[in-house]
Amino acid sequence: MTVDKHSTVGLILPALIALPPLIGLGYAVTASLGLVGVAPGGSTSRYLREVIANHTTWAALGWTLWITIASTFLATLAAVFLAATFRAESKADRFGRIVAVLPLPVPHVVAALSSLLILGQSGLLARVAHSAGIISTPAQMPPLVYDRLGVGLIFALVWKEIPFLALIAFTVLKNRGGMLEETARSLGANGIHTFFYATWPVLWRGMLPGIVAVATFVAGSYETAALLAPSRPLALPLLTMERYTATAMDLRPGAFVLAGFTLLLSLAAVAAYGATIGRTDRLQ
Amino acid sequence: MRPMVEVESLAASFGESAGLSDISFSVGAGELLVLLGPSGAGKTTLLRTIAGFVAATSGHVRIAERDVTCLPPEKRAAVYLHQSPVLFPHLSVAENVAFPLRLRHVVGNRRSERVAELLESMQILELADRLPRTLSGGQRNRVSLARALAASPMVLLLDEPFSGLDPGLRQDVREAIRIVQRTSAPATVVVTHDLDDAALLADRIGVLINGRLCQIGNPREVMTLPSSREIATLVGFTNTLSARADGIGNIETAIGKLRVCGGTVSGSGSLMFRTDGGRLTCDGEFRGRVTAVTTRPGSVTIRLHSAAGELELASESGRLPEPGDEVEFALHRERLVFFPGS
Amino acid sequence: MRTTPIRWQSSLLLVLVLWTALPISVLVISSIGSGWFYPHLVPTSWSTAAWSELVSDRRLSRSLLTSLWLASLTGGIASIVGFEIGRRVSRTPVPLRYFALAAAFLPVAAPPLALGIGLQYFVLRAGLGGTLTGVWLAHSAVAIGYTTLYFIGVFAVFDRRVEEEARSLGASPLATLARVTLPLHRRQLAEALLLGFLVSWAQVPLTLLIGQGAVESLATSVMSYVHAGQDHLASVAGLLLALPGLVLMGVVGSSIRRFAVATV
Amino acid sequence: MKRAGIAISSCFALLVSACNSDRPEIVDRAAIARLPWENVVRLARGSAVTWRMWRGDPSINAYIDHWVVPRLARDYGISLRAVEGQGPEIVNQLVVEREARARGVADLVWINGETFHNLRKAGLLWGPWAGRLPNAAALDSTSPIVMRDFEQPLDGWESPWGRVQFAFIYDTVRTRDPPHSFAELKVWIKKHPGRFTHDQQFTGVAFQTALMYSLSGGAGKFEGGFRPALYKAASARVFGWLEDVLPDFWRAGRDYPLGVAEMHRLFANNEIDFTMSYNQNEVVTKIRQGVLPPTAHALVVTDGTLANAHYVGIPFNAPNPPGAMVVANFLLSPEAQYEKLRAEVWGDGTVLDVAKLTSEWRSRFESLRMDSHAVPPAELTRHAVPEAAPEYRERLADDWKRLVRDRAR
Repeated sequence: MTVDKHSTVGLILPALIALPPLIGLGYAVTASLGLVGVAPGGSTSRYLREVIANHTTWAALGWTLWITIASTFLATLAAVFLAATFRAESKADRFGRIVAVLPLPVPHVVAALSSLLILGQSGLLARVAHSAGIISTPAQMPPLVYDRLGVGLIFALVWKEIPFLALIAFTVLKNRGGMLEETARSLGANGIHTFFYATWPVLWRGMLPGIVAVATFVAGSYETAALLAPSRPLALPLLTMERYTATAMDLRPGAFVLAGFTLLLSLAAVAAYGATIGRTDRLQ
Repeated sequence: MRPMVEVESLAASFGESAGLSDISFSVGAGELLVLLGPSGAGKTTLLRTIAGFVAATSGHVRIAERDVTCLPPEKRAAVYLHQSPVLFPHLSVAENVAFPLRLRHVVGNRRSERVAELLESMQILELADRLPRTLSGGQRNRVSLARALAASPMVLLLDEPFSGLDPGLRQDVREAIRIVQRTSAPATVVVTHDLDDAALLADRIGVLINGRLCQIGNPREVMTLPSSREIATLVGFTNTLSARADGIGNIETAIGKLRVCGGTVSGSGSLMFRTDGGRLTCDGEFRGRVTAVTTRPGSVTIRLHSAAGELELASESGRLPEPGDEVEFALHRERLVFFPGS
Repeated sequence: MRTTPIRWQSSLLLVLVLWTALPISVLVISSIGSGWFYPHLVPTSWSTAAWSELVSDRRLSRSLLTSLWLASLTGGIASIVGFEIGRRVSRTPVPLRYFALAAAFLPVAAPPLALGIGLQYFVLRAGLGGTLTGVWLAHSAVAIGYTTLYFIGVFAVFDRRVEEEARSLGASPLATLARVTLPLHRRQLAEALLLGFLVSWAQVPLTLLIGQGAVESLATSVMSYVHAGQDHLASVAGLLLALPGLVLMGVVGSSIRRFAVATV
Repeated sequence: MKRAGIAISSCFALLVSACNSDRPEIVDRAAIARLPWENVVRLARGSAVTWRMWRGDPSINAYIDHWVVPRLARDYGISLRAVEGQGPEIVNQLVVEREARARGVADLVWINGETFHNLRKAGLLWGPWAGRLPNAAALDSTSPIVMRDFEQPLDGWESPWGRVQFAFIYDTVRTRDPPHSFAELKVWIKKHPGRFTHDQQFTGVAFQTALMYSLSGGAGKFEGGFRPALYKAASARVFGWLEDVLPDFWRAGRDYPLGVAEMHRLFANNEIDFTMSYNQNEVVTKIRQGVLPPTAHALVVTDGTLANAHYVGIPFNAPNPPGAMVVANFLLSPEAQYEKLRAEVWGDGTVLDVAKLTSEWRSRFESLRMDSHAVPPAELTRHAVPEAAPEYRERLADDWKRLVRDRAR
């Protein structure tokens, strides 16, 4: 069972998995240059320029970036807090860890639906406010769904991201946390000091690949945006879909430009993931 | 004795470690060859090449006169055992031992009888239904050997079976290996660093340095007449004196002249001997000042400073000098070995 | 080693339980409450009409069956292919392993919507547009990325000496796989099956684009019910979607933790 | 290892072929147009028909899934399956399928004005076929609303299915005396800030089109095909009217509900006081389903309420045209049109001329009691206004997105 025979096969098979996204990217790029697709003329950068010149593109990108950063930041904060709180092996801690991880297998679309029912203008929160006398008509309720800030969307995304990041945080602390913290404690550091000088440095490096993975996933999530995002500015996935299903023929290639662009972003994420994995490996 | 395994001008490389070059030797059925050598000399690579886990770049490996160089491991009838015993965690001890029998389609109670027989021979019958993770180090070694026996191999390759074992356990493993020798007499090759294990077990010893088989012979030969300076240090020649030889047996050293039996090559070189190469006597022709006395289990060695530098001699008699005493000592001419060159 | 004092902990636990349970319980109430309009805090009347739709309305039960069928097939193929790739990659020299890791991460990182748009032309050319097979292939392309990452992690810590011993004892490569490598990884294969299942189970954009409306899964039906204003049916579909994950979490619970350890 | 690889790929190939076997092979398409009707029915017997339609309304879905499907199976052995797809998606889907030269998915598509215009322009429809349907004889051929789709002749490329009229829905409790014209509506909106809006899809554009007719002197001016100059002036008035009222719109006109379902949810949850529907009787079915509160009522503005018909077409690459034709014909049958008209089912107007039916069917149609919540038929027909050329609607929809929705505010 010599090594080289396997390395070639070990190389081809993973490459096969990367094929679909690469083919998709290839088609998106050629279509956005007009070489292929509905109205194949000579290669033209018209569609590319149109999308770049169009302010809705940048509004969509900016807004999706805001949602990704906000939700990932909040989820990371919560995950770290959970990891720091439910550290020990007592029954309560173990139960806390299980509950924190419970939403992991629940699909994103379910979280989005719940967020709609809770934070909608006439949702559960509005009714609680009503029965508490804070508001009398739904209009007085600040818009939390289809809203410019995307609060409902962030709530759903955070609800889904916390379990994943918390699980990673628990694992990192269980494997690598112990000794460092004990030494810090023995050197007289109190709770907070220990956290910042011993727990946190290990934690964020261990969580980094997970954070990159989650951010990538959230940026590309379509169903949550479809149920909760506002009509203006359109989230990037919604803008891509709107242009893809547009009847006006000259709008469609724009969808390929946006699709190609998001696929390139995911390539960058892979590079970032590679870098973080590389760094954490060197740490072990 | 009919050679069971023959290695003929074998060469192989494995990752960064030293490549083997032009190695030839053979081991007869029931014979046990011990491979000695510094770490990184390629001992494990040689073993894995015979076992089929490393591809030979040139040369041949023949087992029972059949050329197996290009055959996969399972077709070589050579069982390779890793350093620490590797058992199948999901199978019980009996199932582990039965594994090779199942592969050879030994079925029903013929198989269970054979398994019982093997466990019995290794005195581990009572462990039959235990899972590997519940066994102690010694028990795991015995199960591993019993399983190897079940494959009734023509060649048995043991990679450092004694490393990391306490003395009691080493004795246990040596005993188990002897049982294997007695029952199915495969040609066995054992890799080890430990001179005692080599001396106790080996029918013959081969010394491997930087991928080359420098010397092969019976234990006494290798232990007393090492064919090179490296082998000498390897087999325990710790004392070295720089000396000049006149070609007919007289050797000039910093601590005085002495004769050596048998002619030696003329020119400068180094005279080497073990701690038992000399002894303290009141009328010894050489003088030295004792610097340290160390007692090891089974032997006491005296470290003394002489004109030619630090020497270490074993002490037989009860009287032990104190550090700082001036003593005289004599060297046994037949236990000295001279190597020309720098 | 604790960083927050004990007395805070029980109240934090309560907050955590509420935070996790709230979204699921809202779905339960919405699925069995009828006429639940603003400002009623609790539905005016209760009815199992929405749940009886599961039986009467072919559309909901049909999308449930479609989802179950798609998810289990995806889980199956993803765990097998992931296992095989992970096993081979662990034998390649280390630098190649990073390449394999990146290649496997690509289908995971690529947003499914962009992937669907890029691949729709080819799926149609292959005559698989709007068919179950087309959607299954699209889901598998993504799921295999996840399971490969998982198995690369699993085999990185797998002690291959066991395989060498088996080969040396006379087992052929296939026998080694069947009698040693596979039995040792029964639990990981089950976890990979669950992983592949959940990737397909929760997928929406790929089903919409490749299925072209002709293939309606439980997840896409949640969206169409919401757009049709039928919140109670959407809640039933949502609960059905959440159920297997939560149940399996209980059954395979602890190993989900090991699953993350292997991938990180 | 090679053996395992072969085994996996062979079972994979088997799987692929198994899933594709349910598609009937394609009969020579042109020949079908000339076939006598019995042959068409014989060809369709036992086949599968995939109908791409808007699945956003539960009452329409119930009518199709629980009434039409079982009867088609019983009478013709056709297994009908409805799949999701609104106007724009239908066009896009057929464009993508033609581009990839792929086998079609849909056999029948539910379309109207704009979509019919786009499909015809891009040559994405199969036909002509509608003229040969036996039940087409009973069509209300004199009505411009039925026989002309947004002023486009049908020419047999699509077969009528139902008639609808645009209507507002309001809550009789919350709004004692609702506005009866666009002018009164403007005053009402200013008096009730945040309580009025429209959706971004078909029904929303219908509201804007009706507004355009009212502000530019009635629908009559827009007949006779699309005139860009008229459109420029008329649309400017519409956007002026909207800009003037927008601050008092729901969420000050910055956000808009996606479709009519979201409008109903906002209305039912007391967030807005008006919702709209392009089906004058929808208020009845929605009250029964509990989607709308019982106090809801339909309302028609005096300036004219858009009326149009909706149709079914057959895509150029439909795998099963005969099956689609038989389904279309069944949809025109008196019992199908009658069931569809019943307010508690769907309340969708019939495209048949009741006079041409047998006396028994005629009396059943006339005896159909109008639900108290809907607008009386007489008032409906008095204010009915046909839709003008599709370009008006398309341009209005695109310009509204660009000038109103996406404009930085």
